Amino acid sequence: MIDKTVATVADAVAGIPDGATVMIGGFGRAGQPVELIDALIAGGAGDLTIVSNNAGNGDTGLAALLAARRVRRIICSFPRQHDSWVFDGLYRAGEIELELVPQGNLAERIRAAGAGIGAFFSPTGVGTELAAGKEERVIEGRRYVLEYPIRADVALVSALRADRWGNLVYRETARNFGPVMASAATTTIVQVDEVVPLGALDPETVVTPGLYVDRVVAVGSRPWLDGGEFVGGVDVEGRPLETPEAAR
Amino acid sequence: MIDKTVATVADAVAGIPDGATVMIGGFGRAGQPVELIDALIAGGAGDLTIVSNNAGNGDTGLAALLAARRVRRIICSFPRQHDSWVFDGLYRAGEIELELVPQGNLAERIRAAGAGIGAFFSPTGVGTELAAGKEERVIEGRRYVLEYPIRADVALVSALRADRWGNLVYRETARNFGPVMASAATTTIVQVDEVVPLGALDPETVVTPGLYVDRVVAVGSRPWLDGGEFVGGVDVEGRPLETPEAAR
Amino acid sequence: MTTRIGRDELARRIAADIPDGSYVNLGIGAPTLVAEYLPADQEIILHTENGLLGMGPAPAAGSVDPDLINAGKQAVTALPGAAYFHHADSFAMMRGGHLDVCVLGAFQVSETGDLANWSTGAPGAIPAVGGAMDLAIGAKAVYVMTDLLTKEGTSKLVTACDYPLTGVRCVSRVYTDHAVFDITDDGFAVRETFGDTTVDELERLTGLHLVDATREG
Amino acid sequence: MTTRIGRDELARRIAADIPDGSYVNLGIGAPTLVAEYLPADQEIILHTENGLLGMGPAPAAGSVDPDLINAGKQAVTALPGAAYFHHADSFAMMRGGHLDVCVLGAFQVSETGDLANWSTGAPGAIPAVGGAMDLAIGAKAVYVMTDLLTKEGTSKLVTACDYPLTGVRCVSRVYTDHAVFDITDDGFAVRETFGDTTVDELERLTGLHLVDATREG
Repeated sequence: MIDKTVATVADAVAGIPDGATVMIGGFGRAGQPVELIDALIAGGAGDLTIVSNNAGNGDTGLAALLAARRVRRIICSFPRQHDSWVFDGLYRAGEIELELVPQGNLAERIRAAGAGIGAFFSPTGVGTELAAGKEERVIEGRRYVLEYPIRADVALVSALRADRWGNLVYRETARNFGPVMASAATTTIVQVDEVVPLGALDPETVVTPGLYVDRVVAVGSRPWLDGGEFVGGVDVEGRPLETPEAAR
Repeated sequence: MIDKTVATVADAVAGIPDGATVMIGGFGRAGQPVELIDALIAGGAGDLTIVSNNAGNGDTGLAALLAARRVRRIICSFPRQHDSWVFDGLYRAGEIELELVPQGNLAERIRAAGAGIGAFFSPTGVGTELAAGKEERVIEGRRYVLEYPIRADVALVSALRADRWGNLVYRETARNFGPVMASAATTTIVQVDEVVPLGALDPETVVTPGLYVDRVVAVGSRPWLDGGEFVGGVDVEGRPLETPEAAR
Repeated sequence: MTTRIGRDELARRIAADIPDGSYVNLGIGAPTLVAEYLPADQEIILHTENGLLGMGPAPAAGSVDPDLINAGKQAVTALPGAAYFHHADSFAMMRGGHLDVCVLGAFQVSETGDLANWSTGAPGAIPAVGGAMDLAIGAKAVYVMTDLLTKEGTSKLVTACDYPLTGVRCVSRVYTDHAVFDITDDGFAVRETFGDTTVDELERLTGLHLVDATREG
Repeated sequence: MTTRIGRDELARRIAADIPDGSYVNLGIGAPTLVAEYLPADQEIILHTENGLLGMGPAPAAGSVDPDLINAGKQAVTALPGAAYFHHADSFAMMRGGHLDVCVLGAFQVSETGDLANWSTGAPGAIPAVGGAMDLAIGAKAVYVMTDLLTKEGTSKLVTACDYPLTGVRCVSRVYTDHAVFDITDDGFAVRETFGDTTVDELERLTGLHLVDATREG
């Protein structure tokens, strides 16, 4: 019998060592596995290399991990945002290394790792400083640069629902990097709003098949959902809207 | 207003010229766009290059296209089957060219065409005669061969349902090559059992987004389905089971 | 110099050039405005690279859904006919040339169609590229929406870009507040001028030799 | 020589070596038999490369679904917990090393783990490779299920394959009707013999130097 569910987020992230390469899903806050990141912070692992599209927002989630000085290096496409002050400060102080990767090459390099592709020729970034030093080749008259897979020891992913085999479905644009990261890590750890019985997920609609998933932990509904149904009442960062009463 | 639906299979395949490269979806009979192939035969185009996993079964569908001497060359992984007598005869007579490609490289090369990848290093086929003459490279201690995209003028795909934007959902293992072929052809032509209203397909479960699709034609339910529900009563080739009455 | 047309008018002008049924990605910032001027009687399908085709307008307050955002991380909606997909599939869609039009901002555009829009190259600046390089090479037509001149009055249309490149030979057309320019084998061709702007004046402002294509097509 | 154990017994022997919770692909032909001997109290998830994880047994007559087939194009079922995916995703799963075990047939296996199972190389034969080369390199452990000897009595275990290769250095273990062999740096190691077969006899039958590992583990 296969049961990939674990009871707590602490169990979910147990054993992540210092120096690990950790992929963290999400595009900004959407799909960011905040509860798993909090558990990773509590777990104490440091000297991490993080692979994630952004470098943290505000003071929570990935930003909190950076603020706790657990990250030596980050591979991402878009660190600088209006609310990336934690990363900005560390970067300016020379206390974090950055490898900047165009977003599509980031996604495709992660996919390549999961798909057993040794390297691929991408047209993205050709002739730019982000392709400096990379092998270039003209194929059928178009310029390409050779890009290598990005793999990780651990992937932390947020999805909507899972079953005990680890099959996953996501919600809207929170899907983003989850499926490719789940395929590219030695150990894939997933937080979901809800674990459903085996057979409850339609096999036509499973996005990440369970073979990519090692551990699943249920963390409860996002504040804007109730039983998977959208109820709103939050801003784009997921904070409750002020009610007229509260605003007074 | 976007309406990719056309009234007849003849409209759907209109304009496919002699000499075209045509991808044909399906794995054996599952997902093979038989009605579109029949229309292609009726349309008269010849000297075709076909890209398909197999080289036809029995005397219908792709086998009928071959029997009609419309195919100059076929790129596939598994031509020889128990019921591939049409291909077998043409091949033995030297009347059809064959490019044999390992199945996973076939799928990935088609994906690469759709995904704008110039070429990729695959570990499949390394050291075999199917990699003869191909560029080889060792990456992190593993041997790979360089594989190039396979693109087509036309893809013929069978799916379960579409909307007028061309969004597609498939059924079970009939999905197979449909999604990648839809992405790799200049013109993608899809037969579906049923066209449903825009908005009737759950955006979480669309497998092929409409931007990959040019024309959609409804051809009615497969014999083993009724309104999309499985009713059975056929053999694996889709032929009605003999009833006790009929068998007498 | 006065600006010839405002940003909204420019967005409307670009919207008018996008054919019904097109698949379009609008870059972060000013290009997002184009969405507001797409004709209501047409279906132009918007792609956002974080995994959605069929993006709709911003939701009403109270209906903001943090799981449903655009590439600028703003709340959006999904139209009937929408589809979600993961990031590798989304960028495959762009890189594979399946989008008809992409509209991007720019720091500079060169007369060979090079685009610089992701980094000023200023020392100490924190670099961030996002999807810019993928967008630059990932549509059949890449339109740039920009002021012709910087705040300091220098031309954003240049012989060769000084700023770090986003993409090489990727821009099809530049929509500015003064005029519309096509990138041709002979460099910038003025396709249309706004107000009483003349090609001579544009040559003076940009310091470039410009092809006069205003009488064509 | 009499065959030491029958095909069903061999399938049962292989099934016993597959740990609970494994993801497994069973090749076309004899390896398919292994499914029938997987313990009912375990969950071993079967992959079929035409786009299904969680494949179940054949359906009852009358319930055959032509859309739901295995790689051998036989009707199958899908278990609760199954997932469908397209061919590129399915082969990414294999090529990426996510399957624990793959069981394949063979014409020949070399002492360095090369596999030949797709073509006899006979002139005039119609070649067909299917997923064989992807399967050969696409699992953490590649098990071969085969008779030790051909019908003509020659060994299928060889120093170097004469037949066209399917994959290089890819086989982990060979299950034959006489014995189980591991591929090691020192060549074939006899891990287990069936009946009264001895390593000496296996050396005579194969003409190979064999490591005796029957006392290990």
